[in-house]
Amino acid sequence: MELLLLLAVPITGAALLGILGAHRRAPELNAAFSLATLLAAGALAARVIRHGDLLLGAEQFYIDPFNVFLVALTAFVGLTTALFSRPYMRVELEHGRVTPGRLRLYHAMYQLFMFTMLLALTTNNMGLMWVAMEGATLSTVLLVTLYRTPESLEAGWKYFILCGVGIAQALFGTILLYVAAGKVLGAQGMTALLWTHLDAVKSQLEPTVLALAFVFLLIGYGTKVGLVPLHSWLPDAHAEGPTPISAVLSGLLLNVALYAVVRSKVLVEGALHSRLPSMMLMGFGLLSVVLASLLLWRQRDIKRLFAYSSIEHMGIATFAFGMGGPMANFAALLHMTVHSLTKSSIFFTAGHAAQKAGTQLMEQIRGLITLSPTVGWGLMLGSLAILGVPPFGVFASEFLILTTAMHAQPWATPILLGALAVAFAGIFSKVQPMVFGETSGRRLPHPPALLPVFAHLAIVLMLGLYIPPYLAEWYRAAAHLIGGP
Amino acid sequence: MTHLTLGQQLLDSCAALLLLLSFAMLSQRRVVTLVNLYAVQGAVLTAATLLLAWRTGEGHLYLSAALTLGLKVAFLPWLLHRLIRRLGVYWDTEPLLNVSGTMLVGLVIVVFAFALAQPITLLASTATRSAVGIAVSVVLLAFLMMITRRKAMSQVVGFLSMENGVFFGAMSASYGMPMVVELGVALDVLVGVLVLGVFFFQIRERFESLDLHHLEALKEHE
Amino acid sequence: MLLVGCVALLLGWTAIGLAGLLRPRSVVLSGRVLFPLGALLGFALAVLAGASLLGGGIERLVLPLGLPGLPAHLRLDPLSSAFLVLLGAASGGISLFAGGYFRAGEGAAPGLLCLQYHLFLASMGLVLLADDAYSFLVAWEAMALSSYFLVTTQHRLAEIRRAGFLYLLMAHVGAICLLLAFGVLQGGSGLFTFAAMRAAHLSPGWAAAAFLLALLGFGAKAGLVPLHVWLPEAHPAAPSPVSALMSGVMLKTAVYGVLRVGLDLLGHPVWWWGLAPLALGLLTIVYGALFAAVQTDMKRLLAYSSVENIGIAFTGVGLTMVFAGSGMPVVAALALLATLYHCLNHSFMKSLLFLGTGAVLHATGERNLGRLGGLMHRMPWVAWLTLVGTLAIAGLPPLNGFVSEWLLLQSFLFTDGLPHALVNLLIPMGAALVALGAALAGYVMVKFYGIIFLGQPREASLVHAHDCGWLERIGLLWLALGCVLLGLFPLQVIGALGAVTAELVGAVVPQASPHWWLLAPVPGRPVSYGPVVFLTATLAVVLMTVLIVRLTYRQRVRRAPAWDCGFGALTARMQDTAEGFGQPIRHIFQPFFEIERELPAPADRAPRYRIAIAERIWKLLYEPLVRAVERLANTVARVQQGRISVYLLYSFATLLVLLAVAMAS
Amino acid sequence: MSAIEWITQVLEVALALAAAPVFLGWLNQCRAWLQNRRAPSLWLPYRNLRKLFHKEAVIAENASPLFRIAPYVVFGAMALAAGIIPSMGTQLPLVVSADAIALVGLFAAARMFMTLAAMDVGTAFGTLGARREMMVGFLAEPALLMVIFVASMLSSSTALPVITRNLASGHLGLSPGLAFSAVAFVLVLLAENARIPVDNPATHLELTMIHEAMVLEYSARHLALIEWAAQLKLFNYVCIGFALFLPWGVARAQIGPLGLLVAIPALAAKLAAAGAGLALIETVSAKMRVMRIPEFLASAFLFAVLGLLVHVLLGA
Repeated sequence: MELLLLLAVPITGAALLGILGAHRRAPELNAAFSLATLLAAGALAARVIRHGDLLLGAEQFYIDPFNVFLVALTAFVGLTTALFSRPYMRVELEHGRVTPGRLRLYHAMYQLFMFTMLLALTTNNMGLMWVAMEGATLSTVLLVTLYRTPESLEAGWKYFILCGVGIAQALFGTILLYVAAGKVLGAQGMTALLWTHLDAVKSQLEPTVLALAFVFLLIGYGTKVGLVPLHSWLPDAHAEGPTPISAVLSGLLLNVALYAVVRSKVLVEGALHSRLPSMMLMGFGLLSVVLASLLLWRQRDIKRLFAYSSIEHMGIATFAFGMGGPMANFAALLHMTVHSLTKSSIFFTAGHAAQKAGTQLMEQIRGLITLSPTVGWGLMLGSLAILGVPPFGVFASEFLILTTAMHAQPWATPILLGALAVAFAGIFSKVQPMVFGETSGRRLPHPPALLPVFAHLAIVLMLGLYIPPYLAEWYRAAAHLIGGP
Repeated sequence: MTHLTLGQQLLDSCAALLLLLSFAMLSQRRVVTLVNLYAVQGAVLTAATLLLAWRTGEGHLYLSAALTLGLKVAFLPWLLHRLIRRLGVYWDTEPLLNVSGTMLVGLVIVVFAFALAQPITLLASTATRSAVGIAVSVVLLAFLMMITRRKAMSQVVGFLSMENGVFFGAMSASYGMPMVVELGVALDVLVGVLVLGVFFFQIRERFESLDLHHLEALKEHE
Repeated sequence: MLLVGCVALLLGWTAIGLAGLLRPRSVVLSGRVLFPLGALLGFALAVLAGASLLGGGIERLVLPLGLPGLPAHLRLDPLSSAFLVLLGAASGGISLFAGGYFRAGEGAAPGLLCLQYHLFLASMGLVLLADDAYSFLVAWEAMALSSYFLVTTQHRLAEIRRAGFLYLLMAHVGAICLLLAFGVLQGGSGLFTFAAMRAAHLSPGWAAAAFLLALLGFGAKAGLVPLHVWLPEAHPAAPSPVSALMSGVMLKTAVYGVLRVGLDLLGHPVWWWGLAPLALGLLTIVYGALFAAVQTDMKRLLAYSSVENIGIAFTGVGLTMVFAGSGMPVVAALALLATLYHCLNHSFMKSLLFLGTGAVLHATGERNLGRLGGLMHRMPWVAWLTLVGTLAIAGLPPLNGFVSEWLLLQSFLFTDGLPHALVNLLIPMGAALVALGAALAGYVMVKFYGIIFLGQPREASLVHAHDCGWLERIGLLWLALGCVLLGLFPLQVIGALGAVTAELVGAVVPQASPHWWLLAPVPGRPVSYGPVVFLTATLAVVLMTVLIVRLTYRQRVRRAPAWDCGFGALTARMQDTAEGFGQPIRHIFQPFFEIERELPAPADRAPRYRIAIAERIWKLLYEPLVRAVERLANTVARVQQGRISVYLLYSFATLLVLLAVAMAS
Repeated sequence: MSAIEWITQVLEVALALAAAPVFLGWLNQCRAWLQNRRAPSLWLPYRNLRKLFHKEAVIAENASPLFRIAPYVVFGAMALAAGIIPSMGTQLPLVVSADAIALVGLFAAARMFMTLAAMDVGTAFGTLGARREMMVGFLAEPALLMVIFVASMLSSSTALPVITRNLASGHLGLSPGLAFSAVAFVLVLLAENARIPVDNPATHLELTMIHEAMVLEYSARHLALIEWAAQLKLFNYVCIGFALFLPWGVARAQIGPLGLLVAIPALAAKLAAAGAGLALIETVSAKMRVMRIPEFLASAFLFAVLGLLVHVLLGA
């Protein structure tokens, strides 16, 4: 019931907003649908907490601690982003950057995007997951090009082609998985793609085929995670679309993609009896962290800067999943959560800052703290949080990851240390002048929605100081599911 | 080596035909021809699916074949042709790597693909063992084609051809995917092409051309 | 019980800070109510911690905060008590001063400053109480963060933003090093409490790695050369009470950290670990003193002097570890005492000096020594109280600075008993460097005091300078009193610190003399120092001289214009400038400095002389580092070159490579 | 502590106060002889002091109280130092409270007050002198400390009487480390007491003067105190030299009137010799440029450190 609601609400919303999306009250409607989704997600989470794992819809849907927390997170950030986009998109409309028609597209696609992500998270069918992931790309590609600027078109094209090609590899990987499973499970048809069944027999699956399948899946979903060197579309797409979309792309879609990678890893590692997938994840993770933190130094566009920071943080999480084990998995899950909350809140403030300055170029954004103290403090605290400064939650996860790495993979720690230092210098040297100093900017016709920003930061702060026991249990259960050495 | 039945022989020739078509696409510079080749590829795929359906008696494969026929032989080529006419893009410019070079690389890739397919082939339950290698080849060759082309349209055809390869892989290795998934995949491809159509118009409206070199502004390196 | 009290006081600080937000623009609320209240809490903390120190017991507390499975562990043991006393006592004086110092209309709102300031205090307290890696690091970075915001109060100035950035960057890099150090210390147990780390058995290699990482992390915070570069930028940038707090208290938390890791968590140190802090400490002493001597900005001068003093503390830490590792616990205890004592002293005297410069800055708006002078007449309170700090930090008996240097030199005397031939040859050289540093400190302080307070005003506007308010005076008075008392009653202080040495090196320095006024800490050696007697004797002799001269002398004193060898009209421009006063040092130690001179030509109509001194370390270490990263970033940027074909090629190549790897394995 | 010890203590200070000017007079006399000049009276320093004490004091208008306090502090410090150095006996009550390091600290305190007072009026010469004085100080002070350190290591104590007693007992002989230290000490002595080749107390040339530049603004009783303090300082330094390198004759252990009877003539003899020696050094060497002083002192520091090294290498 909850699951049905969870999936039905956004798709109904998409349909309805497809018609009414240009209405004066459409932003509120959008937020209302997101709220309903969140309520459904909350109910589902409550049910999972009470009754444990759920298998629903003829085994097509499977809810366990791993995905239900992502579902809740997705619905929550979906709501806050919808709240943020309310004044933001109105300002864009008044500045003439979007037309009512495009606003309709935006609202409809926003809900559709939510639907695809929730579907990808909740489905038990690896094939269906692939379909949903591709759907997520398709629903957002036109949002990236919403402004129709040359840059946004270019970004959209790259997004579409690179993710499309990537995801095609994932399909091939899924097929290989199916082939391998068909041999064991015997049955033609449905069960051979169901994750629960695959998980049950994973140790009997043919290792070589699974290794190949994993490579295809990793390339496919890894492209969407933005793992270096498959990341090339990410900074473009995240920077050129409307800010709410940047927020959900960075905050949510990357998580969902990483979720898919991790699900695949669990299966494959179970079959392989070797650390190959782990090594690959660690390699990708490190490469992403290093490359992204170096590229942070060259950024001039505020959203592009934080897009690279997303690559870096996905790299850290991927590295942690690669290390495996209860502690690292726990930390990686925590990292996904706090990154998603922090990064979306940063995009909110960055969006407002860019609107105020009339540009996304950082050198022209100055003195936010004087112009609008809340936006300034939001950006400052958000950036510090994402840089892993305690007492914010990102620090908690990085603490666990680095200390675990120091024992489990000591060779990687100097690299991480260097990269984190470089990233800190890269981001903070650019954020500080934007927040401090003499100001330049204008007042906006609509007051910015900063509740989402501070709500996110408050949660991140809380997670740094205190993780509620049920949440910790949740993470632990999920970390146990993912397994590792 | 056991004696091959007629069905197997036919299937193998279908596979060989697919590979041949892939190479043809790799070398082809005329966009219209490229789309036609894609349509032919779709047709061969349909034939192969039908053959499999007939041999195994799997009902849902007929549906698959119908879907392939409708989508890949009829609708998509029609749509692409329409786009080509509307947008006026008939020729691709000189590819980034010359044809003979591309072919040579393609050859190496085919060898690699066959090596790769070895373990999968051992596992494949069907009688179409060599086909898996060809499916992998088709995917990788389409990839190569996308890399070497400069026009958005050719890249799209490459993308679609890659999807064909994946589909053929599914078919040859395990008689296709479950129906839900297959429908979903088809839907995605359809929506994807529609989105692309919209995209083309946006790009052309902005740049008055579909040449990809307009889309190289976002970068880190000056 | 005491621990609960301490935690309550830290929470009290936090509450005071938050109360500042009630009326953020109100100077009366923040300045006259909240800051003095914070000072009271500071004194209370000092009393509580002092009681714990004298009791010598250990208290533990676990709070349900932090990571799951790792609640916040707190622990009050002699070591943390000693540093808490330092924090409470020094911050009390500073807070009183700050109450009068922060005014409306200068940068950030007073209420916001009040919040940041008290959070800074509370986080420093938490650093000292934390008993697990996570809460330690959280407190550690909260400390850096709150002080960062305090440093950038005047964020409209580009140099202050730069200082803030540099500060936070170094702090963060240091924190990551610490994080890794704790990662090693946990020894794979996954337990991050300090108790678990004490119990963990590390292989020698890993233990050394942990210590070096910790040294790097704490050294970055302390300002150990070459990680000190942020310090002379950040300290002058901050408002003076904050500079005082950073220099006087925050730097000491780094010493605390090294002691905690090196002597407590790692258990028994290997003797050669001590060589690293020893060598770096000695280098830092000389380096800091030399650069202090050539500064022209009074707060920068003090900042470099802090670098020097941190060097002394780290030298002490190094000696302690060398002795402790060589099985000489009593001598190790002596060196440790010197370290702790020096930390305590420095927190008083450097706070006093920074606050003095704050008062000068407020009265004149000038930080540049070249535009000050003669303030003794206009600000007698500040001038005389600062004189106490000046003499103390120059290491003159019978003030406090001398006591710790005396103890340190005494422990150096034992180095020839070390069982390692080469080390035993080299370490006594360290004593020479310590002596050189102490002498240079005298040079620096004469320059500092003489140019600011003595002579004639170098600018006309200085005539309008006014003395500081009563709250500020109380704050200064307290700190000056601390300098005197710490100098006069070392025995009592050392007695209280005995619990710390017992905890860390397992020995107490015996008191060889039965007298309360005589410090005779060196076992088996007839060495003693009695500051009270010393002072009494000095005073007696001086008073007697005055008396005799007064009695015999009949002539009156006449005031006249300065003679100056009869050169006639004397102007303030004829006095030595800060640059001039630093000239001998510049000349003698030329290779140390990066000097940029602008000399006037002989025919110049408006001759101008300008000299800028920079640290070579920028050119030698940091700039190449930054350039290397930039070059690397540029190289890497080629990857992202805009063409979709190339991007596809990346994916393709990655796919092929991974497939090959998967097949091969 | 017996009364006799206290008497010795007071006697030491009194003797130093009395003998310091005459020692300077003696030095000047020797120098004059060596330079073929007619020597001034041995008592000239006394007459000078007396003259100064009876003049009217003129103080600059903008001088602060620090300016007036400084002479007393400096004089007091030097007088106290005379009480710490075992020039006649080693059983000094005050010494328990102040060892050699404190002695160096005391000298530093005097120097610091002197330089601060010199900067107080704000004249060009005052600050110039202060700067040069500190330059000499920061190099000479560690050298002196190192010299003392070597001796301290030999006797495992930084208390001067202990060192003297130890050395005087003779069982150590002349350690090679001490030889280096002695050289260093002589250099330090010359520099610290404004003697040629570092400074020339007889001239007022702005290019070279150090000590004189600092005291230009002083007159009458203040100047008298400062001059007297300077003479005391020289006396003290020479006595430190005796304590460290020529400890013979100093009354050791159970001190009695008899001990003093030996000690005083011994001291007088040593002083006479030292005065002559210093005069010789001053005669044969020339005043050097100010900027050469650091090199001179650096070599002193180096000698001292070398002494330490030699001691550790050979002595331990």
